[in-house]
Amino acid sequence: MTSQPMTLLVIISETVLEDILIDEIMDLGAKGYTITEARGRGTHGTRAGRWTQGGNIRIEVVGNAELCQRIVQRLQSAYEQDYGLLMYTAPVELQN
Amino acid sequence: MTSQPMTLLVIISETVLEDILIDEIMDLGAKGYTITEARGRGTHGTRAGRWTQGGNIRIEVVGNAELCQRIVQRLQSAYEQDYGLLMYTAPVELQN
Amino acid sequence: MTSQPMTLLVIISETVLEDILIDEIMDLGAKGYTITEARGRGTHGTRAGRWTQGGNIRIEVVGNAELCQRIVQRLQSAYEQDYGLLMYTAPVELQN
Amino acid sequence: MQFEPVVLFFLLGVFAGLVRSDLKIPGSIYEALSIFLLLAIGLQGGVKLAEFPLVQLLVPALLILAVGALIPLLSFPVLRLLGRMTRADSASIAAHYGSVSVVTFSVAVALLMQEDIDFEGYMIVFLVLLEIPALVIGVVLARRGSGHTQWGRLAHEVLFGKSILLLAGGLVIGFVAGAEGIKPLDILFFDLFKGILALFLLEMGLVAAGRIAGLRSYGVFLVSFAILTPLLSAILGTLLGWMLGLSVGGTMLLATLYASASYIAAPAAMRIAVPKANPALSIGAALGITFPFNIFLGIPIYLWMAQFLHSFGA
Amino acid sequence: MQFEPVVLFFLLGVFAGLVRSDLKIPGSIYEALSIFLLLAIGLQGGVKLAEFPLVQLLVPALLILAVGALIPLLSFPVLRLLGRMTRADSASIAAHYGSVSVVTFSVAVALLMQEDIDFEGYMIVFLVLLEIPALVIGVVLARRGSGHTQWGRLAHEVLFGKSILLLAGGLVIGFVAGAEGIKPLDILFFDLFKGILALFLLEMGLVAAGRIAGLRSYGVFLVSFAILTPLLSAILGTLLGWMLGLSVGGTMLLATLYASASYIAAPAAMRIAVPKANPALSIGAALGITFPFNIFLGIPIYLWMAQFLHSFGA
Amino acid sequence: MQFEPVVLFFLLGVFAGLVRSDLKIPGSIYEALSIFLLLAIGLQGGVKLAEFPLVQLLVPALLILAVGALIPLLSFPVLRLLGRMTRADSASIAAHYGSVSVVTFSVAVALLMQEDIDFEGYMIVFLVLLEIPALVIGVVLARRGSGHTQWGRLAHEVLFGKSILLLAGGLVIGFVAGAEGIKPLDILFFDLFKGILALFLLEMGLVAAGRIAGLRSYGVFLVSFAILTPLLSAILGTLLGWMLGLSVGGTMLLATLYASASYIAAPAAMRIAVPKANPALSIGAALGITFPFNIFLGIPIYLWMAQFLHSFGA
Ligand SMILES: Nc1ncnc2c1ncn2[C@@H]1O[C@H](COP(=O)(O)O)[C@@H](O)[C@H]1O
Ligand SMILES: Nc1ncnc2c1ncn2[C@@H]1O[C@H](COP(=O)(O)O)[C@@H](O)[C@H]1O
Ligand SMILES: Nc1ncnc2c1ncn2[C@@H]1O[C@H](COP(=O)(O)O)[C@@H](O)[C@H]1O
Ligand code: NA
Ligand code: NA
Ligand code: NA
Repeated sequence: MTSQPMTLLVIISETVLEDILIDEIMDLGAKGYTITEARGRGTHGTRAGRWTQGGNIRIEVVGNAELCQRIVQRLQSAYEQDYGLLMYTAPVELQN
Repeated sequence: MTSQPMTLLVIISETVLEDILIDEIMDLGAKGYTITEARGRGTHGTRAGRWTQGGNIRIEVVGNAELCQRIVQRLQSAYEQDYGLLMYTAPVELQN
Repeated sequence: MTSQPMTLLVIISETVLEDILIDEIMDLGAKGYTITEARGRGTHGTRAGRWTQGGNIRIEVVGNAELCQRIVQRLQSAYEQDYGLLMYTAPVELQN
Repeated sequence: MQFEPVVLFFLLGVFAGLVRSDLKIPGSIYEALSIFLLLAIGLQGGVKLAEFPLVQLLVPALLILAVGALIPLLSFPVLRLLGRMTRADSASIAAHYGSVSVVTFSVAVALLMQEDIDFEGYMIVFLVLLEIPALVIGVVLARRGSGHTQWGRLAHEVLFGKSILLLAGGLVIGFVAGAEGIKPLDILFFDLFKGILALFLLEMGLVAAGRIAGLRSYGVFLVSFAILTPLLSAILGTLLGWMLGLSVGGTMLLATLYASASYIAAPAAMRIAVPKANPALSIGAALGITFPFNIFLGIPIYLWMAQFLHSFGA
Repeated sequence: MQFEPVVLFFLLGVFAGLVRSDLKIPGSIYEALSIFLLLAIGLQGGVKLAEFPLVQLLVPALLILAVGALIPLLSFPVLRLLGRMTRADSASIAAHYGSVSVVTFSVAVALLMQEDIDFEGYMIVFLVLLEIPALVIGVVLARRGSGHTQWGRLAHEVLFGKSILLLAGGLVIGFVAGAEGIKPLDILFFDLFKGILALFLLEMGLVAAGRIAGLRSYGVFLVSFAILTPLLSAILGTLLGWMLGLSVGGTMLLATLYASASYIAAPAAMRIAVPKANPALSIGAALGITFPFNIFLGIPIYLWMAQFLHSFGA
Repeated sequence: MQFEPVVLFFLLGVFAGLVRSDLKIPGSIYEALSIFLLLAIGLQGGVKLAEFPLVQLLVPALLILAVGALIPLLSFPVLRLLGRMTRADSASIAAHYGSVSVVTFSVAVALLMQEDIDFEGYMIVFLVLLEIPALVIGVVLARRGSGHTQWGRLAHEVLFGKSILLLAGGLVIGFVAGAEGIKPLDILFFDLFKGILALFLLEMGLVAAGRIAGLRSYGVFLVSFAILTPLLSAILGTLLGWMLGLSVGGTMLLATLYASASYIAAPAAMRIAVPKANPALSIGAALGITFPFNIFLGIPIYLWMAQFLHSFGA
């Protein structure tokens, strides 16, 4: 067994940002990411995932705490003001 | 940085309940939610996400512990008996 | 309230393995599972979820720590070498 | 006995389901197919309705609805007493059988067209109208004496649910635009109709395969119910159609409407309105037994019944 | 006034949206419909372009682009000064109205075909060409004096975004293959066109219903802007078309192009390039007011204007 | 050299992929297109097969299968010894090239129809039959001497996998219903066929673009293999077709079947059965090189070869 403590960062944001956010995340040093399609409601209104209204994506990144912190800071400063964005972190045990 | 401890509530239930559950969640005071399409198996059998069989939705709500508790109690008493329903909570750090 | 501590196991792997992984998970004693469609990037390259390239699935299993450990060990030994596979666990409170 | 090749696609679907093939029609495609089917059926009906004096329809329509309401009302005690099912299950199954199936109806229309048998186009209107009393009766039966019903939500679910909305919307558009105005849409909504129906039946077969496997657990009672109810309902329909002076084709369609059981609108409405009912029972019977029975045996029988009765004069 | 039945599907969609029906066109189906529509429009244009001496198009094309650029340039100060909107919002809305709508154009073409009025097929080329200056002007207006613009990303977004790519790709394929080579594809891309447009309008109605509900909050100014801008732009287009010697049909199409506002390519481009702009405002106006105005009133008016002007001789 | 406009859509897809456009065909649409294509091809074959004495097919069928099995058997040592590839990779690639491509076959049929060249309709049967020995040989080669194979799962995967199931199902339905019974489905499954093939090729181009970019890393050997194998296989097919007395069209189709490499059924089967093989290599070669080679150069060459050989008498 090689279980090791890591941080899970979940980012929920607008579909239109997908390529841009992925570039940022990989540039900051993530080893990988996982995306699922999502929809939802928040302070920027309902994003029902219908065209012209746009949907959300949910990005998961597993990495060390420091990497996740870097990503959070970068996305916050660059996108939080103008785009729907929610981020949270949680400790997980990576099982690889 | 304005990271603050919060509770993540994950609700997995039947697609047919989507509108109803959203109404409940928002009425109880949630600030937002995120939905992804899901399928699965549990005590109510397989919900493969094919029509006439129905699929599941996976709802995430980030809020304070007390809100999540209220939602859990309401959904449990109103829907657990008749519908497929799984809920779990976990502590997370909200990064906004 | 019947909240009880449990382990959440998240498995991210190749769509083509879906039936096989489900069989393994249920055989090892899981009471249920939830699947969402995903895509992503990791050490095995980009899995953009387009045909011929394949996508990922994200499987969630809520169970006791020991079950999750069994699943992790089985999948690691059988599939990690040849397939894209990421697993992590986290403690959650099951609300049923 | 007349045979319509499109049902072969249902068999292919059942086969694929039974051998656990990885074939599946993606959910969004299935939804697109049903939107298409409902709109197309509605348009066809509307165009035909436009050529018809509406007032003359009033009395027959009321009769057809009244007799149609007998189906759930009579089914309920049978299910409850003979079948010893719970109140919720009995009511839900009764609602499914009082309601109608668009695909069964489409297969019947396809057979009539293949055999060059005329029919009253306005029969399509009853695809819309018969749904409503059946679902209301189902809910009333389930709730009698027990707490409150969210009638508002239910009415909304039924009237503005996509099935009724698309059928009725298509009817109105076809009625307003008329045959001439619809012509540029013909190739999509009329000429492709049967091909799309074939794909639809493929998916229905896939889903029915899962249901058929579960049938053993339903017992002899439910299986018999799922075969006898359509037969008896069809006899009602044939007699009524003949009395109303419908053509052979129209009579057969009325019999098919009565005989068919819903598995699109009714399951969704019942899941919300009668949550205690087990959806596996009602859908299993409607889709796993009654649907295949109708498209393979029922429809040819109903056509034969209509022809037989009409051979005595209308 | 001429009436095209396909717009009834838009009304059905609006109705379904307003009564909050559960009807929805799955996202992937919507995407498939737009891919189809863009390719089909492009192919049609390409086939017609192949029969035309390209060099003769150069001067009229430049004129059409230059006059088209006036629309965002004049809209911006109106929005900024009269409407007291932020720089970002003014620029983004201006770009939407300088840009064009493929579906509005398609409804106009459908009306011309129904009324048997000829038109210059190469007008489709301007669906591609008019998009580009409008978006560029929008970004320049938004950014003037403020920081740097990711021009590379924007150019990429516009030129290789799916709308332009499919339209232009269809144009080239139609041009290369010619009417003869495309013939086996006719049944999909030409004969089904109007049926698919109907389904598309159904979805547009569903989405527009949501927008219409939000209009009250936009105020009188934006509503007036969303009706007057297309009318004034159409007058520009009618005059220019007449001066360039276009046919009645071609003149009306040019007016429709100028009058239409984008809600596919422009929103995506503006969301990236001018993030401070509120997308609800621009899409609400373009889709909630201008689009229905154009398909119900605008297009018949523009046809009437073209016929009126041409009655004085071309 | 004959040219079929439908391949232009492949080029458009490659272009869109190379410039990294955001154009993509949603997965569910792609799946629907393949279901359609496989069913349509099967139906066409079944209808033709019904007009043919089946027993006469037995001997040629066995010969065609036996010679077809040579392709993976000969490819394996080449890949292993000349290409110095791992046993798993060699076996997997051999299986891909022994297997066949439905889309390549469809493009060949489209060319024959455009050129008005007759062909034996039952050739479609070999789309089903050739798949099976190729995949079995691939697995045997990969596993020789090493552990156990889940033959059950593999057989299931191949026989009841959706490709074979839909092709074979379509064949049977076409065979049972005959040309007359299928007629109302013609407009969907036959008339729209080429338009749908165009959309399919668009998506193939998008995916191939990604593969082409990765080709540099595969080296000269794999690229040469991916061009020479189809050419040599086609020569085998042409000779055999001519010896069996097939028409020019039939000969060319047999050559195309041998020359084509699978990228639908084979990749899925090999990923399960030979997990150690790197799927990027086999799909890269089959889809990134062999497929475009076949549709642009191969098919015209194979037609020319068939015509040349037949000019000496059959
Ligand atoms: N409290 C919440 N719980 C779960 N998801 C949320 C919450 N708030 C926002 N979201 C998600 O984050 C997206 C953007 O949030 P916002 O920026 O608040 O509009 C929303 O569309 C939701 O999908
Ligand atoms: N142990 C479990 N782990 C993960 N998901 C589960 C589990 N049990 C149930 N689910 C999900 O919750 C849904 C409803 O569960 P149930 O009410 O047990 O049928 C199922 O369809 C699954 O998607
Ligand atoms: N660091 C990571 N964070 C989140 N998801 C990951 C990460 N690494 C890999 N994945 C996911 O796991 C899949 C398989 O990973 P791999 O085996 O590394 O290719 C990828 O396609 C991603 O969806
Ligand atoms: Na009925
Ligand atoms: Na404009
Ligand atoms: Na081959």
